[in-house]
Amino acid sequence: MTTEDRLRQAQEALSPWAQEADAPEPVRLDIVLDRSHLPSAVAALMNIRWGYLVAITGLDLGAEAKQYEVLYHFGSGAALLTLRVRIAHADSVVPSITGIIPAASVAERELSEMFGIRVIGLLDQSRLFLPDDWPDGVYPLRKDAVLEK
Amino acid sequence: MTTGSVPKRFSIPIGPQHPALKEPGHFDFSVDGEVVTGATVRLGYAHRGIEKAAENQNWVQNLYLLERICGICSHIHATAYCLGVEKLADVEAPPRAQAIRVLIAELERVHSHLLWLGVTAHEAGFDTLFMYSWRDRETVMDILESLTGNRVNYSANMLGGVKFDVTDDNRKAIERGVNFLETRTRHYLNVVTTDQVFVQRTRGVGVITREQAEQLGVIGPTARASGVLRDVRVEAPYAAYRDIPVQPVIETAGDLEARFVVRLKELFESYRLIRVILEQMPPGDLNVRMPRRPKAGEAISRVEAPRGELFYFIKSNGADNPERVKVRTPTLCNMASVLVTAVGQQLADVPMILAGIDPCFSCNDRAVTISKAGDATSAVWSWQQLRQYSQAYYRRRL
Amino acid sequence: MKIGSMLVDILRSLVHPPATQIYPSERRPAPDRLRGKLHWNPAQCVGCGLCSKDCPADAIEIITVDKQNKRFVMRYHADRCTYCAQCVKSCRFNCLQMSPEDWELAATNKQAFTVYYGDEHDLQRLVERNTQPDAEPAKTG
Amino acid sequence: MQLKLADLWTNALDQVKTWARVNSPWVIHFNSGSCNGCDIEILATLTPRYDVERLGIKLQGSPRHADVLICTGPVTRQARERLRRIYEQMPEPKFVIAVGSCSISGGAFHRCYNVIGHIDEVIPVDVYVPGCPPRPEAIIDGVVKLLEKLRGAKTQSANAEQEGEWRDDNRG
Repeated sequence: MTTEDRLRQAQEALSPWAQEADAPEPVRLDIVLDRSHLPSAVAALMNIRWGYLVAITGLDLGAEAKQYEVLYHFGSGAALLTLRVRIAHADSVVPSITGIIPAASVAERELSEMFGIRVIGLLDQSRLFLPDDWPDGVYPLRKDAVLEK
Repeated sequence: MTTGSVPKRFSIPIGPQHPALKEPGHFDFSVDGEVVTGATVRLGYAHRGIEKAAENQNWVQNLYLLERICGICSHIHATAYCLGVEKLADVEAPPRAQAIRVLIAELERVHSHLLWLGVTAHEAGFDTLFMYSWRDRETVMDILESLTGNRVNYSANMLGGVKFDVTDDNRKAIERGVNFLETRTRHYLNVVTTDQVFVQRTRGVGVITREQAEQLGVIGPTARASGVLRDVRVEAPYAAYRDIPVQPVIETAGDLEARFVVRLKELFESYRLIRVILEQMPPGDLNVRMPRRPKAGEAISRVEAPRGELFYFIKSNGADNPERVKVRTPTLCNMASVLVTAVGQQLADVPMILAGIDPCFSCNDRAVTISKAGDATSAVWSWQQLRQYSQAYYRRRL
Repeated sequence: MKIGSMLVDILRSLVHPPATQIYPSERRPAPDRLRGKLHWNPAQCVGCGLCSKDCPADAIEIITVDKQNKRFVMRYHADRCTYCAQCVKSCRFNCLQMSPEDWELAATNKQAFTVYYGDEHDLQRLVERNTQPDAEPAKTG
Repeated sequence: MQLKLADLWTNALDQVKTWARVNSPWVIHFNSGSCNGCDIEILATLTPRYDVERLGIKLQGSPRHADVLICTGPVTRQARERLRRIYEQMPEPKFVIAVGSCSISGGAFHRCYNVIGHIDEVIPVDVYVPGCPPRPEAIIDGVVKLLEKLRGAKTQSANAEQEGEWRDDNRG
């Protein structure tokens, strides 16, 4: 199966939920979703056995946009699919996908620790790699984080 | 501890300073007798906050910061970053630079796999193999030092190319070294697959089945030992791999022995690649001019580190500093597999299983907790019974 | 299946010369490209400061002694340096070099790591300026 | 006369102690957040090419058995307490070698939020070995410099004095 076929297959599988689709590079496909559709979209991908979860990236879009963006990268061969979910600063909650991909728990815990995004349905919310004496409520990768040495 | 009743389960904490691994990590194994029933790990001792620091310095400085995420696979981190930034800036490094990048990446893979071979043999109590493999590893360290100017953290990359050329002297030294290492690697492959004492520690231990590997998202040599082809060099070639195809090495057993075999066989592939690159080294410049501020945009670059796929997501807003650099290291994907496969295994095998994925905490600086309750029945045994059981057990194992 | 497959190595090592280098008593020359301590040649420097700007560890400070006559002094921190040679590449006037000789830098105190490079006359002027109480502080950049 | 004999005896004992210490320093290694580069170079010094055991140096697993603590890496917030605890567990007299630029000054990591500083802000350091990472030879050079220092000084008291000094420094 060529890379184009794989991407087409993914696009078809995700078409019920895709709000926008974009191909920034020939091997890449970005699909914007609403967060409520995320678990069903991921389940659809897994049902057709499309690749594996490569990483989850969090982005802080800054004080003007007042939004976070969570990127779920899936890889299958050379094809790279990114599911993009935008959430407001004030309502920073995403559903967990650990019910579908258990290995995602690490990445989701990292996301919630670094950005303070609440992941609903994530069982283990304990501290991952920030120190034990790290102050509560400080999320280092937020753009407005005040970090003292 | 209460007297009168024997506690059902012991918890054995190990680390962060521990004699076996040279990196800090805290493990907690709950055991039932000698069988592991649960495993948790707390990392973060080496968490430095590199992703945030990268947002506060310029693109050139970041190259060296990111290179120092991991001292063992430093070059591949720098390569992933360079490829990403070059993509953002719409610049492509000249073919000769791409070839040199791949040459050093393969030399680094040789050094990393030999290092791993020694460390894992040491975990098994096979110090002879540890010492000999590290003696031979010095060959590739010498090559890297004379080629790049440093034994570790080569700083060979710069944005837009590489810093130095491969001279005829280098070429000869590399050829000599690779020939020597090839015969040694053949010998080590023979040792790890035939030495009875060693095979008993590896065959059938820590098995990750193909299904498990796919489900857990295992990558790199660990996945390839379980029959899952995940190799960026093969699937999505980058740099000079586009011109020099890589033959993937796959094993299906999924146990520790298969992981040894995969890594050692990969060494032969690396030697072949090194020879081909030296033969087909394209002429031309070593670097091109890079703008100091890449255009705004997002780039993803994936490369194959010695431990598996390395993933970089870089976002630029056209300023002096990057907007966001996300690094996903291979150990993060593989760590979950250790904690799952350790359950049900002998405690004595756990260090081997852990070392089997070639973990790198500096890379990782994240943590995983997976606990699974064991279902081993508990009973109070007399000393005699315990002795008989253990003797029978080890006879069964042999 | 066999036992002792590395026995041959061990026996062979008995007759081979040792692999060990007896370092402190015998010093093997380092490769030419080795990146040791940084050296600075003030003759060509125009004070653009690109070296200190690109340094990932803030190991280089260019101190302006006399802006008109382009007199500079460089303060180098060997303990911060990551020995990456980016400064050598960034410098367009080839003022910087990493010495393959100076790599045994271990010291028992940290003062030894701060090194001043520059013309003797400029260094003298810098010292004078720093000892005068009302002098403006040395500008870096 | 008796007093003098006792003095002689202590002097001789001191000399024997120094001799033993200089000829066989046992080391322990702790990584407090380093990139691994220095760690593998320290490991390389133990392997056949450099073989520091010929100098009587032995790598120990437990801090209780060690004379010299070799530290690598900047100190991360999470590792600070552990580093201090390992240092406290070592028996007197104890010595510390900081290996790598980032262990001396933070190096490339000086901008990272979780790096709270360098080794000598947490425990006193006797020898600094810069480099990123230093070559195994340079690490051996650092150890040799420490041994020279030991040979020259009456170790126990000198160490105590130095520690006092260090504490004063920190207060100021």
